[in-house]
Amino acid sequence: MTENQQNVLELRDVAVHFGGRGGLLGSSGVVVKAVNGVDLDIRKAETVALVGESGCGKSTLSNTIVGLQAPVSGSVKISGEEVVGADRRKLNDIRRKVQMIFQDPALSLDPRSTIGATIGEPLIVRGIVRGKALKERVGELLTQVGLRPEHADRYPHQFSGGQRQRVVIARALALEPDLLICDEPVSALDVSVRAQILNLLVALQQRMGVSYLFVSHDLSVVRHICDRVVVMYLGRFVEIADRDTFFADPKHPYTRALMSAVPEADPVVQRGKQRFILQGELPSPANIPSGCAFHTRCPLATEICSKVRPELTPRPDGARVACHHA
Amino acid sequence: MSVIASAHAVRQRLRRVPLSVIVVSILLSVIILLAIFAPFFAPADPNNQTLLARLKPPGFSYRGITYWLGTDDLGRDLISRTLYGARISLGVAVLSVVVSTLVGVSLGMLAGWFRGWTETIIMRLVDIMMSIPAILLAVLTVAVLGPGFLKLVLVLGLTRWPRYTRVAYAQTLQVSNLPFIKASELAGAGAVRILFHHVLPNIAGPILIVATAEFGLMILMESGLSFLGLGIQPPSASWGSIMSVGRQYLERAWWIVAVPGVCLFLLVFSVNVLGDWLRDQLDPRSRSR
Amino acid sequence: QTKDTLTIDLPNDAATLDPHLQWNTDSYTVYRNIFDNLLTRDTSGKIVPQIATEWTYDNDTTITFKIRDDVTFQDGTKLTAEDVAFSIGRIIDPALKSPQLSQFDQIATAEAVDATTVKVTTKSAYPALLAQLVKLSIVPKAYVEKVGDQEFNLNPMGSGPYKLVEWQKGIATNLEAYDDYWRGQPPFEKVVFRAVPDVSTRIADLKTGKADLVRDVPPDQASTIESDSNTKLLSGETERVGYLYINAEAGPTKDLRVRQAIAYAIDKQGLVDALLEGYGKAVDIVGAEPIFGYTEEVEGYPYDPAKAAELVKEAGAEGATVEFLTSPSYPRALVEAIQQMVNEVGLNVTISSSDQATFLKRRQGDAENAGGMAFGAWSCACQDADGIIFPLFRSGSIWAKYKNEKYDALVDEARTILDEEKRKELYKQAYEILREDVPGLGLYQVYALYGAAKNLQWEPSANEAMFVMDMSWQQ
Amino acid sequence: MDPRPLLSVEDLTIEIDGANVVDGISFTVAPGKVMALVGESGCGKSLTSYAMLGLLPPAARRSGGNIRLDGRDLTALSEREFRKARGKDISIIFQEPSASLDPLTTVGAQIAAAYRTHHKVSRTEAYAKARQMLADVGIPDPDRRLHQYPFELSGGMCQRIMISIALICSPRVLVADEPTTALDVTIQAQILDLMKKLVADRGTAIVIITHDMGVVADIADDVAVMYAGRIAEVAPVEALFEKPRHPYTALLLASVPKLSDAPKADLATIEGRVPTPNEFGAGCRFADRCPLATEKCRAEQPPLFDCGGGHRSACWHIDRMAEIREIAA
Amino acid sequence: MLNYAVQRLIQAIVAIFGVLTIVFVVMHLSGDPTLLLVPQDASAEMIAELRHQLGFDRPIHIQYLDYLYGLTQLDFGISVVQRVPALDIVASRLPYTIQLAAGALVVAIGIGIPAGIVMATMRGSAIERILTAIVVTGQSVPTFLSAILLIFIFGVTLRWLPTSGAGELSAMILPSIALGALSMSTFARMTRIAIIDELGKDYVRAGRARGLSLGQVVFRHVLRNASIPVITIAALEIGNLLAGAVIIETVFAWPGIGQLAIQSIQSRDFLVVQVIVLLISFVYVLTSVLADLVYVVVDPRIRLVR
Ligand SMILES: Nc1ncnc2c1ncn2[C@@H]1O[C@H](COP(=O)(O)OP(=O)(O)OP(=O)(O)O)[C@@H](O)[C@H]1O
Ligand SMILES: Nc1ncnc2c1ncn2[C@@H]1O[C@H](COP(=O)(O)OP(=O)(O)OP(=O)(O)O)[C@@H](O)[C@H]1O
Ligand SMILES: [Mg+2]
Ligand SMILES: [Mg+2]
Repeated sequence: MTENQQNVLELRDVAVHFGGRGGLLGSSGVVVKAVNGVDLDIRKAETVALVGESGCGKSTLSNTIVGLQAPVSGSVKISGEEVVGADRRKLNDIRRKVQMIFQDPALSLDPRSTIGATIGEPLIVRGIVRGKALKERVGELLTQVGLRPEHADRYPHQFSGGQRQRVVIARALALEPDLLICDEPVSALDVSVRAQILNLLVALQQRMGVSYLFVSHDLSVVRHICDRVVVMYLGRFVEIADRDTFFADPKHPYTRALMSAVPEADPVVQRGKQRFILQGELPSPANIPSGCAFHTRCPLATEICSKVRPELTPRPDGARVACHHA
Repeated sequence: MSVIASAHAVRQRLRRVPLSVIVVSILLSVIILLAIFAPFFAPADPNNQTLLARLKPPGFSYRGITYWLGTDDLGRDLISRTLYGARISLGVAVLSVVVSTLVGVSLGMLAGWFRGWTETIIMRLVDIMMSIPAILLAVLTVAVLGPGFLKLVLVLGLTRWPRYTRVAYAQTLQVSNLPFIKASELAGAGAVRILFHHVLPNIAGPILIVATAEFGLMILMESGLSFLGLGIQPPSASWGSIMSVGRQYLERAWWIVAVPGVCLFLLVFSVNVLGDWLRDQLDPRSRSR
Repeated sequence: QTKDTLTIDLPNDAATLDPHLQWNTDSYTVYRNIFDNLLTRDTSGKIVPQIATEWTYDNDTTITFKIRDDVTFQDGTKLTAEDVAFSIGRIIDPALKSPQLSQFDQIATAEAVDATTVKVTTKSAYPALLAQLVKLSIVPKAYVEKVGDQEFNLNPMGSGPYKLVEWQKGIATNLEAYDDYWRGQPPFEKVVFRAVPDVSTRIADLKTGKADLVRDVPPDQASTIESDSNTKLLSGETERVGYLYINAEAGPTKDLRVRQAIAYAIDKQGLVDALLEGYGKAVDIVGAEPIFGYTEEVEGYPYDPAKAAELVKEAGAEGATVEFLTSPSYPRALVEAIQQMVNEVGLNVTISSSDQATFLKRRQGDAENAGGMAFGAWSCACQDADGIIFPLFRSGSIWAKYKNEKYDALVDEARTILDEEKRKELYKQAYEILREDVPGLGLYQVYALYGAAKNLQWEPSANEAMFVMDMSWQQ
Repeated sequence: MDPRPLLSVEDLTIEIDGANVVDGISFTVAPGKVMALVGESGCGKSLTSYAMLGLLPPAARRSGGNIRLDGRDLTALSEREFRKARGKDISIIFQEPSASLDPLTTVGAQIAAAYRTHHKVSRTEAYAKARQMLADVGIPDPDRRLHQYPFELSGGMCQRIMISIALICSPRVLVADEPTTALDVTIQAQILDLMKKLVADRGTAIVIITHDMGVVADIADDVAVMYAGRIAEVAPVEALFEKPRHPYTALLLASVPKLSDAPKADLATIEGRVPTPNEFGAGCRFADRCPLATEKCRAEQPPLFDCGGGHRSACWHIDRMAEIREIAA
Repeated sequence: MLNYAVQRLIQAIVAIFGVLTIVFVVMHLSGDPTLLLVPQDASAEMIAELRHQLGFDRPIHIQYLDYLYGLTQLDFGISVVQRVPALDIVASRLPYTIQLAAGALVVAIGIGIPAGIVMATMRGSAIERILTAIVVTGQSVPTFLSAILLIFIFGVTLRWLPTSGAGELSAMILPSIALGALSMSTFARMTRIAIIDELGKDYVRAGRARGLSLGQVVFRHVLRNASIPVITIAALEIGNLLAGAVIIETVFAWPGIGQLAIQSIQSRDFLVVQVIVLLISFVYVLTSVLADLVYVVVDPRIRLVR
């Protein structure tokens, strides 16, 4: 966290909406506000975790960062270069610096391509290496993620889930990106395999200095791997804090609920825990409650919460929280 | 170990192939081989007429030639005609399926990938084509293009493509949302590469199923056109044209329809059984793991 | 056990029942039972009176008809010379857009002199006039003028033996006897003409008694009709001739030797025996016996494949591709058989089968694109050589892909004189030229085959007309 | 253990294509208790649950063992009799709640139909019962919900509906095959609480299948750890977490990140992968991956040794567990 | 809902207009009817004269605009062959076509769907094999052959049913079977596939888990879910049955649209063909709207938005 480090990612007031803008024959007219004005910086070799319930906009934000989804407003800069509004050529250049790992390794690999072809694809289409060199590079990448070069000729179905996720990581690393967006990279994996992948991600960061935006809802994983935590609720950030601060002293009521809901893998701790179970469910992002979006489920909610939307405000310990009552 | 394991897997998979599928595949191969090597198997020139030996029953001999499956209304050997007819029927069916697949799938993928205007135009065109009955369109087009093998293929191909477009379109929509396609995009692959390297192989299954269903239909369409006198040009014959001649002689010479009829049944049967099996294979639920 | 309804299966329904519009076989088969004609032919083919009782040539271009005075239309009004003159005038009026106009365009005027006399003038001497007038139906002037052309087509009314009860377009036409018919009580109470396009279905209808008479039975099917105890086969020699057109103006057949080779190559008798099962008679000229101008003096080409092959070789046309145009309307087997026969003498005949409209477009278009050969079965329903060889071979006619000035002169003359002996001689000479030049080759006289219920009595005529008036149940 | 278990699975063996995918597993559940079945993907947990309901897929066959419910051998029942038992004596809920409901029928109709399958009552009575059930599983505004379709409800809501359907005939055993895997953590907490409450109120015995050690720690009384179709270890939950007696369990627990771990430190992992059924050898199926493995492990299949206190483990080297804890740490 | 109606209307207009244009162009490229109308001995001038009178010598775009103008006046033109308004000709055939299509649909659905259900639920049984053979037969016998076989067996030999025509109800049976056979196969296959698809879904297992038998699950839940793909083909098949019956109608002398269509094409009776094509594409649009509405009834998830 030295001062002069450049940010690999800068998000400024990013908003992503779905639907609504259709013309004459447009769709239903309902606007889904998946992401609503978020700001975030990620430094080099930093891991930032993004947590939140299903449907709160985590994947949408991830897709926006890599340029798979256009925001309606705001700016996304990767290593200083603007993604929003970039043309195809430019976007392709920028994408060398940011890659993505998806949740389900089974769906992230083309079942009809050998993994060698899959890993080599970014190198081929960008004309970086060819022929024998390509083969070597693919072998290298496979070794890097703990597979063997001779695996290059196999098809995804010949691998286990954990191995497939390694292949996905190898492909993401092929272009030596500065930033890896990991959209729930381990939640589809078995417990024992999960550990392997987490170890791998940590090792790669230490070796290559790559930064991660790590999307997850498993707080124990988050605590293990990240430097900073961002909590998202209905398209907005409600709490941003360094890991230690975050886990020692969660401030937003939603964060606290989340923490108490995640079961600890220890019956003594788990059963002794003070439970704080949220009632109700996540409102639809097509119909976000007024004021603080969390007020419908918040045990601390008062009148002001339904009227005024709280801004992210810094706290003495460095955390920033969006709550009237925290 | 991996070699052993894969050999084992192959054996396992083969063991799971039902007997009917094996029988049917052999049957199909035999029909295809007979068609390809018709000149070797055919006992006589399929176009050689012997007017004095017309409409003779199976086993009839005339001037030292035995017509094992009888003769048609011009005294031509029915086995030979059926064998050569197989070439035409299969040829028309295969080629027209290929043509309609090429056209239909390309358009379907384009519509599904680019969406927007491309999608609107292509899919409305599909609607339009689908609402003109295929046989009428075929008759009209034959009238314009004229008859002949290649034109027939073209006509059938150009009237049937919308079916493939629909499937390819729906499948492309589905596949293009999968993470591996997004990953390719992130890798920097262009539309053409993604469509041909990633989308096409992954939508091939459902398209193959449509193609097997269409295959039999193409043979029927060709015979329908033959019946209307717009099919293959005489003296060449397809199974359809042999049957459409033979139907006049149901009472006098049943064998003329029976021989190609049985062949057609076996062919369509085989293709259907294979198609259904293929479908079940491609269904992820029926695959273990 | 005789029924009072006669059911006839035709390949198609009448396209129009207005007799002045259509001249296709199915239409006139139906409407000629509703209307009377000015003249008609007897079974031997001779032109005999019908509405006209007698006629005299005032000069080469004027002819006067005497009209019967005992004929009434089906609404009871009397048929007069007015109606006859109106009928002629109507068909030659361009406003009607009658496709038949060309058959009558030699007529200049027709006028009623008095109630029973009509005078017709032609533009020039026109020997075929009477033959053409056989095709003219007499329509009621008052009625047509009252209801208009369109309504008249839907609800026609004439003076014939049957009147229209119901026309289910495209399905069936139901007729009912006109009891006051001048030639006597019609033989059946009701007559139904059904449209049954498929010949196998027509035969099935006949066998099950759904139909009493069916038309267009192919020779191949004759035996199944004969062998059935409920049905019988009626066959009639017709004026129709099966012929082969050979393009004398383009392609390999432009060479006379090639055309002659084709003539030598074809085994007409073989075709008649095998494919027509004997229902036909080989001919040497493009014309059949019942026509005026038919001659046996012109020698035909014998079947001589060796000679044919030699001619092909001489012409250097071995393996030359000759396109054989055809359409589903022509017998496929015959076409294929001819193809093989011609191929055997060294030519390479390819069949191009397209639908009738396209076939006509090519066959009648310019010579370059009109194919090398085509089969045809020609009848002018006028029993006159003029109706055959003039349109087929006279240069300038749409069918002709042949030009011979001498020939043109002969047929031109023959159609403008009335002297029968002289005309016969001219046609004989014309046929000699055709034999020499082979722009076409007569193959056989067509026999019309009908399937009929066992107890139906009827004698088919040479012009293939189906007058219900001539039919009856056998007692 | 409880002298009179409500449900006992004895030596259950399930065969697919000639391989014993589930191989002689046994466990018991007492009334009002929660038994957790844990293990990696593909180890045979779901097959076991299907077998308990007599609903094995066509490819699978129970080739040995039996399942007793209150002493009655379910495997001996005819299909007809088994049908009567399903839903009434033993029920099941699945991982994907929304896929387990007929999308075209209102949830009320589905719950009522479930009741009417086993009780001869009028439609109105069944609906009343359904309404009551919805209230029991904590669905607000049950009257409105009764007339909604599954797609109108969230995943957590659907799972509650599934639980209503499973419990409406008051079965004595509820099998839950990964009931919360598809749900959000906040919703998962709600559902787990609901299940705990049901156990307490109705005395239903629950077999919960999961691979989430946190869920196990939260809800289970006893745990059976499965590995490659066999039971590796069975124990009361505290005992298992505190002192695992099988190397696999120990390593599994060690691979879950814990509070005590240093951040970004290496987690314990288990090298290799689970063997597929056709790779099963004669010995311990974990032998290939086990740091303690010896010749004996590879050659001979260990029985379930009783370690006292209801703790049983299928390992030849129970005495060397300290080594494992060393490795895991 | 309104949005849906507007969309459908625009789509329908586009589709029908497109069909009209395509058919118009193709028809006119294939020649005009003059040659077929004139007597065989007509001279070239006479033909040209008649062509001029009928207006076929005008440039195609003029004819097209002329035709479109007529349409805007709801004037579908007068058949040049029959000299009767084209609309009347088609209208007079419509009842027969509807009868036959309905008959065929009864055969297709009445046999096809139960057969598909049985084939899906009794996989591997002897009954399934027999049904498969029947279904394949339906798919592999050309209609011109099956039609004449039916006529020979049931008409000529057994004398049970009329051989042709459209008079009595019994005359409908054979053509309905002949026409329905192919659709029957399609329905059977689609139903089988749809049901097998559904049988693999979790709710089937869930249904059995609460004590229903497989049969009960199929009848209570699976059929309804499987009906959606079947409705889709049903909509497509209706359009096909209307004009797909060309050969059947010809063989059975059934005076429907199919027979009329082929005859009109062959005689280049343009205006009649246009009316037929217009009618069929209209029916096509109508059935697909109908199908949409049925989806909404069957499946509460589907809303009329697109
Ligand atoms: N293409 C789209 N069109 C319309 N709405 C969308 C689209 N993609 C996502 N949404 C909606 O946007 C909201 C945010 O979705 P997103 O996938 O970003 O959530 P998430 O936080 O990643 O959830 P999960 O944890 O389930 O992956 C959801 O309500 C979703 O339904
Ligand atoms: N229908 C089937 N046909 C063939 N094999 C099957 C079938 N169902 C399950 N299997 C195999 O049986 C084994 C056990 O499967 P099961 O579904 O019980 O695993 P699981 O423990 O429930 O896994 P998960 O945690 O992924 O749900 C697996 O190897 C699986 O491939
Ligand atoms: Mg997501
Ligand atoms: Mg499972």
